[in-house]
Amino acid sequence: MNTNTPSKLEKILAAGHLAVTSECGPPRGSDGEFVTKKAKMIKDHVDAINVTDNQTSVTRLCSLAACIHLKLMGVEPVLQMVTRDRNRIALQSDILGAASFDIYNILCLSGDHQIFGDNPHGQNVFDLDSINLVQTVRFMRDEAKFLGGEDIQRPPKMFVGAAANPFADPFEIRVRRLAKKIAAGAEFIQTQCVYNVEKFESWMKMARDRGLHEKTYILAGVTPLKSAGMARYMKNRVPGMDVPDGIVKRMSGVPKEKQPEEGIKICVETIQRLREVEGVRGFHIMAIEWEEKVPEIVERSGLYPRPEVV
Amino acid sequence: MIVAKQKPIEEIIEGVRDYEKILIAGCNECVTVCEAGGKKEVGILASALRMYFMNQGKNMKIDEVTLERQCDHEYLEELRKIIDRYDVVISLACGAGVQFMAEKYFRTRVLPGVDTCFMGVTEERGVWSERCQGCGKCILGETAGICPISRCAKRILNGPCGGSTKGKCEIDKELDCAWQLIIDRLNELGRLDDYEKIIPIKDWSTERAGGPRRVVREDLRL
Amino acid sequence: MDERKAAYIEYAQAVPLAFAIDPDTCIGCGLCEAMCLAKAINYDDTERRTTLSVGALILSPGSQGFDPSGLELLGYGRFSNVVTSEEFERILSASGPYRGHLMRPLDREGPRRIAWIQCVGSRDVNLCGNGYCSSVCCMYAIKEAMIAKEHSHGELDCTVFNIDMRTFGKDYEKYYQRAKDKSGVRFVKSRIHTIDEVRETGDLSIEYVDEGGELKRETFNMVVLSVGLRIPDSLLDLARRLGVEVNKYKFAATHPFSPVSTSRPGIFVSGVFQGPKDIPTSVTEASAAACAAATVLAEARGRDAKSIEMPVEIDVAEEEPRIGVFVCNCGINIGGVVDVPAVAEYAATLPNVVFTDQNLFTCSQDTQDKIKEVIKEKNLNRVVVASCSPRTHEQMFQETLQACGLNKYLFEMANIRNHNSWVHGNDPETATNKAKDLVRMAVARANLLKPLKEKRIPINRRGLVIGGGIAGMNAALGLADQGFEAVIVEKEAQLGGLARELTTTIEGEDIQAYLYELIEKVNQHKMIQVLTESLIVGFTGFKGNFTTEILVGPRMYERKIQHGVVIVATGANEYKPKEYLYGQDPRVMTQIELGKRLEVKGASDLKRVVMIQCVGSRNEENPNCSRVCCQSAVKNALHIKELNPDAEVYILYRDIRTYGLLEDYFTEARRKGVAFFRYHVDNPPVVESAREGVIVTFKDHLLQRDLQVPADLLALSSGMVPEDTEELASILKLPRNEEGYFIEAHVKLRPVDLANEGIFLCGTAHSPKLISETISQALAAASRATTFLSQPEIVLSAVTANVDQDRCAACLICVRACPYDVPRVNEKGASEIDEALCHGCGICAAECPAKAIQLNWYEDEQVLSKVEALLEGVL
Amino acid sequence: MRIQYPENIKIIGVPCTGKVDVLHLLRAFEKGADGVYVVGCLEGDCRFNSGNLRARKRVEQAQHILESIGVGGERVQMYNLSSGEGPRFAEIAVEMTEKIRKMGPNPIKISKEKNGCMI
Repeated sequence: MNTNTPSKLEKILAAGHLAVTSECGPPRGSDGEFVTKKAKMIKDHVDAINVTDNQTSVTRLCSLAACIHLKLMGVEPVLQMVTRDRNRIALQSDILGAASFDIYNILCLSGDHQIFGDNPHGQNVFDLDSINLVQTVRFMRDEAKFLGGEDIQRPPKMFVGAAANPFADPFEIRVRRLAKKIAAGAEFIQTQCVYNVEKFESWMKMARDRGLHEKTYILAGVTPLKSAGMARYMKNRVPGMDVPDGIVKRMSGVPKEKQPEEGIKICVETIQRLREVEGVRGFHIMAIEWEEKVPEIVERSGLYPRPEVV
Repeated sequence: MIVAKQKPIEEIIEGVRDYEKILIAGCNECVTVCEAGGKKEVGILASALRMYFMNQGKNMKIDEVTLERQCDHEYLEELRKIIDRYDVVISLACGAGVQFMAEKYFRTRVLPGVDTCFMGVTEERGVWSERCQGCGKCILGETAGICPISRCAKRILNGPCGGSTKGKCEIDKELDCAWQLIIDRLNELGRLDDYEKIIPIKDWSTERAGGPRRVVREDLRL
Repeated sequence: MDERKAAYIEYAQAVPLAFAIDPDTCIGCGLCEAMCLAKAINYDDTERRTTLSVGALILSPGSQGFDPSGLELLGYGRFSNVVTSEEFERILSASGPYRGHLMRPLDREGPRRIAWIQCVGSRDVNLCGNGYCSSVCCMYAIKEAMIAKEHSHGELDCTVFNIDMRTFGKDYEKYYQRAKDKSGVRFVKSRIHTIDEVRETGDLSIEYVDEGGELKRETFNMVVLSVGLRIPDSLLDLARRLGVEVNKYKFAATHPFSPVSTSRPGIFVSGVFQGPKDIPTSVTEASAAACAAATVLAEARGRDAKSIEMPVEIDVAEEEPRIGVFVCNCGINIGGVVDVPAVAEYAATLPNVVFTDQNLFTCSQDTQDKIKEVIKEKNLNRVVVASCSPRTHEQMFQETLQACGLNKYLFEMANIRNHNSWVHGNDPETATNKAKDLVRMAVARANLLKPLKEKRIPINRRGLVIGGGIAGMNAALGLADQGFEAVIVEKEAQLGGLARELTTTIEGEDIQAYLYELIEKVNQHKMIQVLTESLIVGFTGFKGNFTTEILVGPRMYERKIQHGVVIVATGANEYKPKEYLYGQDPRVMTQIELGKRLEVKGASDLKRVVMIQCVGSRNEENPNCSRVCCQSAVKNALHIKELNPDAEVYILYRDIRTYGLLEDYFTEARRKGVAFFRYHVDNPPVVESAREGVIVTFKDHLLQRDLQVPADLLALSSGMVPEDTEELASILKLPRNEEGYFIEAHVKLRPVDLANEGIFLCGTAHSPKLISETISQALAAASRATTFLSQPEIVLSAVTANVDQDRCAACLICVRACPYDVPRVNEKGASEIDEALCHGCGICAAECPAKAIQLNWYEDEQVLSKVEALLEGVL
Repeated sequence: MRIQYPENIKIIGVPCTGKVDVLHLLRAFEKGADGVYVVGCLEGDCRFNSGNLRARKRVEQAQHILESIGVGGERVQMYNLSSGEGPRFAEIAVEMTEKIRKMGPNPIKISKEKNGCMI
């Protein structure tokens, strides 16, 4: 088994298992237990937990601190890091900080525009973009150097991931963009949630045609729908989200109280279909404010129990 | 060209309320072209201020002048003879002009009459849009002639981000996604493969991050 | 519909706008003569005989509306709420009896339902003997319905009962469709014979048979009779005295190839006396008649003209203003209200006014002489006249200044009559004060006036005619016969255009013989040059001085032609159908092809012929009516019947549009057994190929079932499509409509002018039309062109925009704002406005952000001086 | 047609309403006018294509300025009518006069009288 880092996630993937990750959003306050409580609900059903970084530009407890809480309770965290709020000094500094707690996974993102958050009048930074951030972490790890060129004492050992959206516009560059992220050094990819399985499959096929599935681990994102309203919202309002009419129809076709169950059913079916797709190496289950359902989804999808790795 | 827009008249009134002798100074360059601070706008503002203060029962001296450019000493020098007659100057030039005037006439208060917005183009009469942020190191050659720094809301050098929807930016449905434009143009030029070249981490020291910038051409100086 | 006084002005737009005395109302006191200060009335005036010696005569006596009193069943005259369309126009008019409020006569109630009855006095041989179509009633009925809807305070139902809707003019069909689809005007196919009144309400009840043959009855609050045009008997008398022949409907007899010439050489005719027609066609024809007359008179042109010698202009630029103010009493028009002496006295106190006077009529000849004397005596260098409207009198006063060597732009008028005494007659004191204000404003501006130089440019007296079809050749002859050179540019190798494909006119005239003769005339004419196989590639200049680059002949050598005017006559073609198996089955052909076929092979082999109307017209792709196809079908149908009376002919149509005198041929066709079936646009005929013939299936509305007819021949009445002129239009910057026809400057007032000055339009490049109409329009274009070419030079108004190039920021705003694309940024990086091209609207001056543009004579300071003078002392 | 209309209307002629500069409109109020209106051709019927549409924009601009400085944006208006609409012209004159009467005199004038200050 060939791995670059001590990351449990990397080990599971390298061993050929289907990986399962999930995520939790930190609180809008300083209560660390908020994170640990959520983590407790799901920790036995997933291999690692992503912690979002001020997602949708709403100020929250920082991702790094939340990851530390997870680490301290023995859960494998994936540190999400966006380039919106920090320049390269702060980013590198936070990477070192994370490494000092032996946080071994990082997901590099650019981050939503601040206009959507609670500080729309603030400045954004974008000193780097997500691809540049992937390059940065790899450079720090592999060359043991800062971007400035000096050596790093005890360089970070991080398994580097990036996001990919098979559905976003413009479609023609979706695979090229994936290739670009891999070329920058992304070792794993978590995708946007998949509802349009056909479209995802064709994206995967194009990725396979270029052999990209062998250069990185692709985890397909899934999100259970809580209601028909949520399905419609995701379809119409969330940029880069592809919810086919069939899904919306199916959700609105059942009575309101049965819709959550229908959503979970769809999610499980999706996972079952996707695990048959060549190149899908795992799943990233984003149960937005619905973490308690993650174990059920994992179990019903036949992904439980989770493998042990050393 | 530098694009500016008029400040709300209320804001200008607040700024000059306590003075009696006002000079409104226009500029015959960019701000004339973008119809924010040329001779005509000077006239409109002067007329509006005169009326406002007359209505307030206040006797104000409000004069008008429009210089060829406010970003050159020689043109600013034309005010030397008269500047002491005024308590305050409202400059309708861009931020550069306002400052240059303030630097030159140290004892006179200079107030901006426009909000300087960006360097851009006239899409059509009445519609201007940003094209350049003067980063000091142009990468247009690598981005099919479309600048992701000035035209992407996140200045992403390796875009597009996930917010690009149907060719538009997530922050404004009217706004073109710069990366969509870049991709379309690369496609048109038959150079889509160039898209996969990663634009390296940018050296921002030539941008404002590097402190106020100067361009010095020794070959031109005596 | 209303009483009018004995002294009246006929209508607000009358020319001249002067009073007349109505002998039927006048009580004969003769007081008016004594009262008139201008001594303009000769009350005892009697008819006088005057003899004029003229070289040509143009008859345009017009027509009358048909009087429906004789058609008793329609109830006109018996039922108050039945009115004629002419009366309804008055009801809608702001200056009409109800001041534009929509009311019905009986009770002055606003109607909720109005019906129009079409063809009253038209298309009716039985009751009134008028077999012709009046051509205008369909359009005016739609217009009245649309305006009525606008004027109505509540919902208004408008129904037009018609036999066919004949909206055949340019863009008329679009208007009809808009009325139907957008404005909800209802059109019912039925001829109405009887109207009954509902006693209690004054409403009117109409019984009619609808298209399906069902009897229906509806009630309306008001009924409008769309009365036709007729020639009054008095004109018969005139025609007889002049020795001019008339046809059976009393219209002047003309020949299709010389449509404005009467039977007597030297006497020409235009307007409805020539045949029923609308305003644009009348205006066009008037110009055509002028052209025909001018051709006869060409040698005498300018013989009786006198030119005025103007003294050398005095340079007043350096002088202080010395202003003379002349205040006019205008008889009692001003003097009866305003205290004119007080105004004059006041004027004397104004800055730089050195002379004031008051006159009874400032516009009279003796006052002009007096003004001239004063100008010289007092060394006046600015003149203000306080009187009436500059629109009518400014030019005359300016000439008075010029006669004294003063620049005409040193003149200013204050309109103290139309804007003052006339409208404030009930308050002399305020009117006097206002007159003072207006004079003060005028004097303020006069103080700032500068002499302006008008540019005079010699006119190149050659005309360029684009297109060598019937329109182009007639236009060229129109120019050449008047002594102006013409150059015809034809893209094909031969002259003739679409007419080469045509056989005879509906009247039976031989088109090929006419064409042969026309081409001969053109080729022989020493003033006409013909360039065939030629392509226009460049165009510069302005009216009077154009230069056109042309690639000529198969070897494409380049020629540059200088000319003063352009006549666009690029023509149109028959639409090549995509419908009804055209091109797939050889038995399917267009009407033009059928015409030729009949010429060559006759019709003895034809047992049954079907024709389908509106192919390629009145559809989504081409919403307009192609105007000529109905008569083509009728013409060919009659020809078939003549060649082979046993042949059956079916014509499937939507509306038969044999307007004007063409209606007679439609009547004749029906009489000869041609069968007409109406089809609906949403249920068009279906055509299939079979061995035994082309099978045409269509719905018979009376039988309410489908008919299937196997035809030996299917003729498609294919519409017209304009010649492809996209490139030409962009080179000459000419406006075209969506279908590709050129757009005239004004539909009614300038039907053959293009908005681009010095460029004229004729023939089917304007819109589809008959040969006779094309010839008229060609002559009209030539007439408009020669009106301009016969001047020795053009004097350009000095009211043009001027750029202070030092201040110009080259922002392009003037370039973008100019309606005529005149300003351009020159090599020096400043805007430049060619005074020869500037129309003087001043938009650029108002929009310039650097205030670097001034409009001469309306400079900002000159305009503002009036504002400031008006408000002097207010604060 | 000689239809009577209020005498307080004074006409200043321009070749096209497109020539009307926002500065001209403002100047009138600066000098004490109570109301100004621009009368142009019917929309779509401008002799110079778009002059009247531009004039409308200038009027709106002046309205905005006058409103924000407390003189009252309603004091300046744009009307469109054709040359054949004499009665409408008179109607507009009445309408505008009534509107301005309701608004009262130009506030600058009142303020001047009260404070008695000189320009």
